Amino acid sequence: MNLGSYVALSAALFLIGVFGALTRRNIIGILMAIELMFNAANINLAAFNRYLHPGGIIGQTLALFIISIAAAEVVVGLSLVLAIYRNTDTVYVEDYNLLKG
Amino acid sequence: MLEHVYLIPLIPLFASLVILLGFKEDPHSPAPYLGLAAMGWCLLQAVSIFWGVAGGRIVLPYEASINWFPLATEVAGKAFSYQMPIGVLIDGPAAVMLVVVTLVSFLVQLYSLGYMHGDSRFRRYYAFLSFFTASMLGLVVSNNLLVTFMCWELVGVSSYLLIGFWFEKPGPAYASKKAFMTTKLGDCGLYLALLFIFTKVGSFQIDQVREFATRGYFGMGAATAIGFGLLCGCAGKSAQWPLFIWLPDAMEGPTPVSALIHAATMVAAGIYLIAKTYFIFLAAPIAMEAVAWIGLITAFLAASMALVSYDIKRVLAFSTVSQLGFMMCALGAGGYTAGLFHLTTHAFFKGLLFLGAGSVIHAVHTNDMRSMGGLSKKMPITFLTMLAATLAISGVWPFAGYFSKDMILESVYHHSPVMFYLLTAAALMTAFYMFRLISMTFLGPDRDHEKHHHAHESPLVMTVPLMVLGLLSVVAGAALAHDGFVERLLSFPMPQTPGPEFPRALGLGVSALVLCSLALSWFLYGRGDFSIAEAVKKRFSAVFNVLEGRYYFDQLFLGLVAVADGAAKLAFWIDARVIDQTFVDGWGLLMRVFSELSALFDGLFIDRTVDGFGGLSSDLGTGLRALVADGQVQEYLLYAAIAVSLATIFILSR
Amino acid sequence: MLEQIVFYSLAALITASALMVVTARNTVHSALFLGLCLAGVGGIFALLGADFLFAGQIMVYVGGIAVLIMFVVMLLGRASDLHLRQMNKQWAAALLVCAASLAGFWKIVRMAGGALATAPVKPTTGPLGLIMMGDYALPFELVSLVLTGALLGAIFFSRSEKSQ
Amino acid sequence: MSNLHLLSPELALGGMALGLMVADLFVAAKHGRLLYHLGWLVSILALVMVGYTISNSAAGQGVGSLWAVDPMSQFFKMLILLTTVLCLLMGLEYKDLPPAHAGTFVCLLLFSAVGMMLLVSSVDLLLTFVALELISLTSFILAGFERRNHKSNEGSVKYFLFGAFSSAIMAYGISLFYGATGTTRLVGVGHDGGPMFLLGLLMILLGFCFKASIAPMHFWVPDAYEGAPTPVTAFLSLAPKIATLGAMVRLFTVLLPASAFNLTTLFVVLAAATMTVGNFTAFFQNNVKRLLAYSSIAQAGYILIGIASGNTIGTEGVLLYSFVYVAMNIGAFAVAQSVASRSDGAGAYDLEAFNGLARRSFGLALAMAFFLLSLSGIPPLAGFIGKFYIFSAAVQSGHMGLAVIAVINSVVSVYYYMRVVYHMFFKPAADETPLAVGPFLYGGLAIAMAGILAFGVYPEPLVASVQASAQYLP
Amino acid sequence: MNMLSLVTFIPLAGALLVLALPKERVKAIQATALASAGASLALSIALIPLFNRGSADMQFVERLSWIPSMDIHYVLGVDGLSFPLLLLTTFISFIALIGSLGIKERVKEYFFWFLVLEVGMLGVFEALDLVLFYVFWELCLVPMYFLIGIWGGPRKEFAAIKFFLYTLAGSVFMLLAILAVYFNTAPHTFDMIALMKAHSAWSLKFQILVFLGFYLAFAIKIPAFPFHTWLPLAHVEAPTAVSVILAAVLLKMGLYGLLRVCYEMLPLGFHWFLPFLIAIAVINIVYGALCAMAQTDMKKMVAYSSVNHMGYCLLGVAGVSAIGFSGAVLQMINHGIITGSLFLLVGVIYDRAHTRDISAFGGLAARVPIYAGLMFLACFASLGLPGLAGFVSEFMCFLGGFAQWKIYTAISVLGVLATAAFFLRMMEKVFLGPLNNKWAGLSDMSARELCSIVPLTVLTIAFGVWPKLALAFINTTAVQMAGLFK
Repeated sequence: MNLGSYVALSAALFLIGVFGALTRRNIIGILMAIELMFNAANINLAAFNRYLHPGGIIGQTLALFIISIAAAEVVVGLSLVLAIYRNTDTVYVEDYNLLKG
Repeated sequence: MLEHVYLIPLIPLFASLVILLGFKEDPHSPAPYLGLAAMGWCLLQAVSIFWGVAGGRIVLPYEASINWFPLATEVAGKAFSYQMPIGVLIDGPAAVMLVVVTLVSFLVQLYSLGYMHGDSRFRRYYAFLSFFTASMLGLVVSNNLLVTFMCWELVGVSSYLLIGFWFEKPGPAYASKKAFMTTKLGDCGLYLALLFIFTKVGSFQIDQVREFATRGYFGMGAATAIGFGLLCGCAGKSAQWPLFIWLPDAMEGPTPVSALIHAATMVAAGIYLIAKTYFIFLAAPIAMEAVAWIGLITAFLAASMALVSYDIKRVLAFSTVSQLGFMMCALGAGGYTAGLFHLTTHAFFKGLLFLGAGSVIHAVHTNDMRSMGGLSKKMPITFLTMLAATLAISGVWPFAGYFSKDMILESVYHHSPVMFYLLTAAALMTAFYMFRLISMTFLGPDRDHEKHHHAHESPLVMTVPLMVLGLLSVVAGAALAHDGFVERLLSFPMPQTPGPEFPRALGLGVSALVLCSLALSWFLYGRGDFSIAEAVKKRFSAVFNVLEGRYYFDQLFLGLVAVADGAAKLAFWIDARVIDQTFVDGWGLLMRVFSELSALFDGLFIDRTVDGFGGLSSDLGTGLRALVADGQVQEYLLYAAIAVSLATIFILSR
Repeated sequence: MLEQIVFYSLAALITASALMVVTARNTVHSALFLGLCLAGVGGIFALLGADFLFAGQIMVYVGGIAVLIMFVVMLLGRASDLHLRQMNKQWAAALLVCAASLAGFWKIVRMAGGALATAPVKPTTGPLGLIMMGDYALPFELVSLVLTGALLGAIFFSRSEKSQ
Repeated sequence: MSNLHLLSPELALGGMALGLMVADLFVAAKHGRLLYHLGWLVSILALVMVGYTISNSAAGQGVGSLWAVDPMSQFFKMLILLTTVLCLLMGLEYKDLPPAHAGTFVCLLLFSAVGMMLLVSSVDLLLTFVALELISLTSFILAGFERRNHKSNEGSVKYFLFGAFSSAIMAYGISLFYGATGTTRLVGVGHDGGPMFLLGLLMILLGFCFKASIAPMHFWVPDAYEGAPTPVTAFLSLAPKIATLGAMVRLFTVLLPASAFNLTTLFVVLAAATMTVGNFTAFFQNNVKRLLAYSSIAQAGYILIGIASGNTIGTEGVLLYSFVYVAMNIGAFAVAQSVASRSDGAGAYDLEAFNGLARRSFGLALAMAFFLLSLSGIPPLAGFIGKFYIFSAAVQSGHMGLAVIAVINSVVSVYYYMRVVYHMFFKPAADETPLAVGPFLYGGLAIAMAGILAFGVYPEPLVASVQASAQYLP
Repeated sequence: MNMLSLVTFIPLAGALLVLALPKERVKAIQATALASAGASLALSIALIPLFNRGSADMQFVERLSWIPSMDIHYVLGVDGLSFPLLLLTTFISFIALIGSLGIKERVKEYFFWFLVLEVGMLGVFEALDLVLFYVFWELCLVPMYFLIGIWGGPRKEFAAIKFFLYTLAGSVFMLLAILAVYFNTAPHTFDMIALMKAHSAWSLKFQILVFLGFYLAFAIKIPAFPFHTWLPLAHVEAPTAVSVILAAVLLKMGLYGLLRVCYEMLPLGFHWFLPFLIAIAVINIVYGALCAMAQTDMKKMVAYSSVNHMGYCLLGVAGVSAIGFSGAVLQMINHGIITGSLFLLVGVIYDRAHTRDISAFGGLAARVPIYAGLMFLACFASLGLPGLAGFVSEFMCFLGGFAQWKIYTAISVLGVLATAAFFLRMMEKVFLGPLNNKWAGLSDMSARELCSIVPLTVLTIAFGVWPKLALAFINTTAVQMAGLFK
């Protein structure tokens, strides 16, 4: 198995995530898409660590950090969603258009 | 006496300031006596100088000056500091002019005591008069061309103020502006000439410029340019063709003012200036010739216009213009002495004519000669003095005008016989219209009984000046011409030019023709029966219309004014609509360009995308066009994603 | 060979489920596919010999985040959502942007190209623990601060108004 | 783990923040203000510690495994702490912050400050990323702190989504960077400048751009700023931006100089685009907070010139401008807050609300005018010195075009700044009751005002200290 | 010996004092303002005997360290070019303050801004460090913005922002030019005296670019065609005293800069630009006069006449000779005095009649003789009547221009004619002719108004009769300047 495949997989995942973030109407959907992007980064890190820099484990460490931070982000995001849902009764971002101009 | 000659202009100036600042406005103000006293002092001083010159006790020229301000300059690569000396230069013409100006001023001020009596702005009138005299005297005595020019402008302003003295009436207000602007038009040329002179010479002092010119340093081109510039100024000030239009209108001012400024002194300043800068014209034959021709044209045209006018002051105004043309022509033809001589005598008899006309107007309260007639019995002094002046201006022997006019014709004949004949025609017309004036005013039956009834001889303060001037009109010519005095006094060293000698017989012939012209005039207008004159007028109505329309030069100038106004409007339109819009709203333009760029971006990039995929509503495009206006977070994300894709595209090149 | 079979099936799983995450109409389905996808990524980690990462991925992502998301989706979801379009109007532009990025990513993939693993797979848990307590102790602690902050925020936002 | 003691101010601040969190449990809701006071006292304590490290550079400065504590980082830390103090003072006077959550608010603000302080010291991408995330997450929460305000919610959600998106991009960038170099440590990177490295770097740059509100990652700014409580807006417009720019200076002029990868042009374009977008969009704003938001985008663009120039003067310019930017921007927000404090609900921050301020409180109006003029770079206010320095950097590095764009922009900016002045001075007020300013806000205003006036008229101490601070250790 | 600093900063002290006074104490505020401006005036007059007229060097030089880390120093000094302008500034400021005593609204703010403005103007003429110069230059902007914007006419806000943006747009380019100069000097320096000697190292291309940067700032301030359109609006909308300051002092800053910076520091660039400069001068003269002719608003007419008069100054400058330079400087002084009094006089009639429309009046000379007299005097001085201040300086400018540019100067003379035309027309329509009965109740000038105008009138006559009064200061410097680049 060569590195290119992993990188290609990661790129695909990343772009799918980007596409989802740009197109999902639901905030949670966007959040999920962003998680995909984080995972793409993690695949990269693990793959590079294995193939290019097998001497250390910095790649994996980084991935670990990213996982935990993504978790924190999801927590904050979901609580925000809850708060705003309570106020506005919607999870569709188009409806958030008080602020413009 | 001569070392205090600088007092001559300064005293009236001082008097004028004192009158203006020190006295209250009051119809019975004592201020005029101050002005009169100042003038008297100047007159005494001027006469004593003249007497000294005549008696040979004073050697001319006399010059004295002080430094005015430093002017760091550079001429022909040599830098130096010009100290701008200003002061007095008394030579023959100046000595004569001093007497003429102070005398006429004094007499006019005396006369005005009666004429302007009771005017609500009596004090101001005298202040202005004194101010004028001061400026005029300054012009006469100055040894510095810049100061001459300054005084030149100041007499212009005095003239402006005095023409518009009765400013409540729209006529004087307009006429004063017209006079100022027309002369200012000419002054532009003078201004340039001065600039040119200084650039060449590095000095404004007349003797230095003269030295420079006589050595031929100017060069033909420069001298010609300067000469034309000077001529331009002089044509404006001395009301020469085509700038003479202002003088007839200037008659809106009080009549003594007309006598002083627009007959005797200020209008002569142009002639005087040409005489003062004669060396430049000698170096520029083309300019010299132009002087002669302009003088000739003026003399002829103005005389012809005087033939048909019924306003007594207008006739005199045209006459003045015509006579100034004579002088100009003489100077241009090389008759330096003749021109200045005529200037002197003309000052006396034309001043007299105006003052006399003023006396008549004072009596009948009208300017229209058709409402006059038969005043000779009511106003004998006025009649007699004016008659003397008329004969003088017509050039009848032995009156003053004869000598000077004869001299002019002589020098013009010497220059060019063609010019002589034309000038003679003008002289004949002069005799005709002057006697027409006398005839219509004083002779024949009275045509307006009421006016005639109320008419009476003027008070002594007004008639005394008439008599003095009348006397001078009779004797001045002969006295000055006696024993070649005038040639000694008013001469300019110049090379003899070849030309035909003036035959004596021709002179006699002219005199005879003048008498015939007088007679014809009497025949047409003097017998109280205008039928023949009317018939002639009907027969040649086209000619008369042109003459009464003053050859339509006024219209020409009004057209010029209209053009200037149009240019002004255009300029302002450009300013407000084009330049302002461009440069200030270029601001707005910047904004517009920016928004259009973003619209372009949408059009090129987004809309294409949208179209390419088809079936999508245009929401996306409009959303983007507003850039961020819509507040849609996924649009923001889209831009971020675009940035990412740009980054990936960017690395393709590496 | 086995490695390749595993990789390609995992890759197919990940890609397909990721696509479902971003396209599914039903958000609950999206969340389920997200779990699947994350598990697939965990598989990749395992394939790459990152054992601790594999464990972390399964526990934190699949076991924590995906479940949490599912929970919130269920909490906020409505039946009506099923009939709503879940994709907005700018999908075409988004597709274009992603396609434009492909070229650059492809260059990188080509660059990474045929590099092959040289070293044998080693257990990583021990070294990871060492590095966390060593050089990366500060970021490690900082992450705790991040999580505390997130917690504070979560409490703040989700505490009901009445409790004030 | 070497030299952890260098970070004692950060550690102390973090510890004290956690202490505050605990203390919150024991403080009754109605005494919430106490926590603000504790918060700014704590910050000042940290400020003193940072000051100590500056004055005692031998003991206080050095290089650790992931961090470098040098004059430049300490300068930024002081700025960050100063901003924190001022924003807490503003928060004391802000009526819409629930006192019951004072502990959370102060705690998050201090967490954020810790993140920023670490960010400017970081020489490792991992630490940078974690610090950035700490800043981001706390910022998201702070922006949404008016829970019941829909605008605040909305701003926060948008901020969050954009932030999460860009951190994902940045994470991916870090992964590529790691792939290309095999390390996250930025000191002595054996970079190859290849596509993978470059794409990684660019994606990391995008993450930075998001935090520093540099185009094209600036779109969240106006929404988040408008929605957030004003003290938070002031904080967000300053501290994260300055910290990020500080980190960018370190990264792109020292560790991996942009010029080494021919990226200078990119920075020039970014700077030009940022200030142009900020200024031209601010043109049409009728809400003062939004206007100041766009203005802050533009200001980021100016600061970026310093980085684009890549010379010493540029670096010094970034420091100098950051300093004056803190003073003038916080002043402007403080005035906006006190004007809005009198009115409720919608329109409190509209330009109309500023009508006739000169009559209601001449001092306040004059102060606002000075802040705005300083923002537009009119001498003799401190903003001028900042711009002067930045522009000289551009001129010295030969980026004349950029300099011209910058000066045109500063002319454009005058127009919208003066719109506020126009409303304050030229328009009559609807209600002419004098406006009172609370003591703490007043104190903050006085500090900011003194800063822009004193350093505008006599900038020498500031310039000298900036020149002394523009030094790096690694 | 820090007289110049005192002259400059006494008004600032006054401004701060005004700021400290409660706004109800109008009298105290006015007294403070007058006292500080008066003290500044008195001090500057006290400098006259100390000024060495025979030297072209900078005098009363003060050199303090300001921002040594950036090579910026606080250097003040005056020479024959700036000293007369300094005197003009203190004098006109004082006069304008007297003219401002009629302000009733927001007095405190007014005098505060006014005094700050004076500081800026004084500083511009004294500063010998480019950054200091720039700081003072910009310092004039903000007070002016407020003075126009608060106390101005109907379109004051627009006029104020237009003025602000327009001038700022120019001056920011000056800032870039300053920086460019700094970085291209061998030891980097902002010191103007040093820079005047540094230009030989600069290439023509560099000089041209830098020149254009500076020129844009100065041209807008002068205002030189086509950057003059802010002026009429600003003048019309500004309150009387501010118009006076604007015309009398602010415009001079542009010309001063042109001479001090563009000419003395960038001779090659200046010479390259000369053909354009002379064309601009002529356009300013003729076009300005034509635009003035088209005006019906007296104030706007006077404003355009300023454009025209600045054209004379430019003409003198374009002559690049001692005469031209001293003429230009003298013309600046005289224009300040004359146009100052014109604006004050227009303000007087506006205060009474609340209109400035030329055709709305008629025959006022009979009703208000003193006013009419002063107005006539000012108008005649402005159109260059000999014996009044305008003539000599105008003539010197023409002399300077003529030596170099015969045709251009000849065209410019038409401008003189047009100037006369519009002033005469204005005088005719307003003062002459039958009295418009609407104004039968008009009162003549009050003592306060006389107090502000008569000093100007006296100076108008004094400088006309004895120009040496002013020329004595200017000449040496002008000669030295003309000799710089032979």
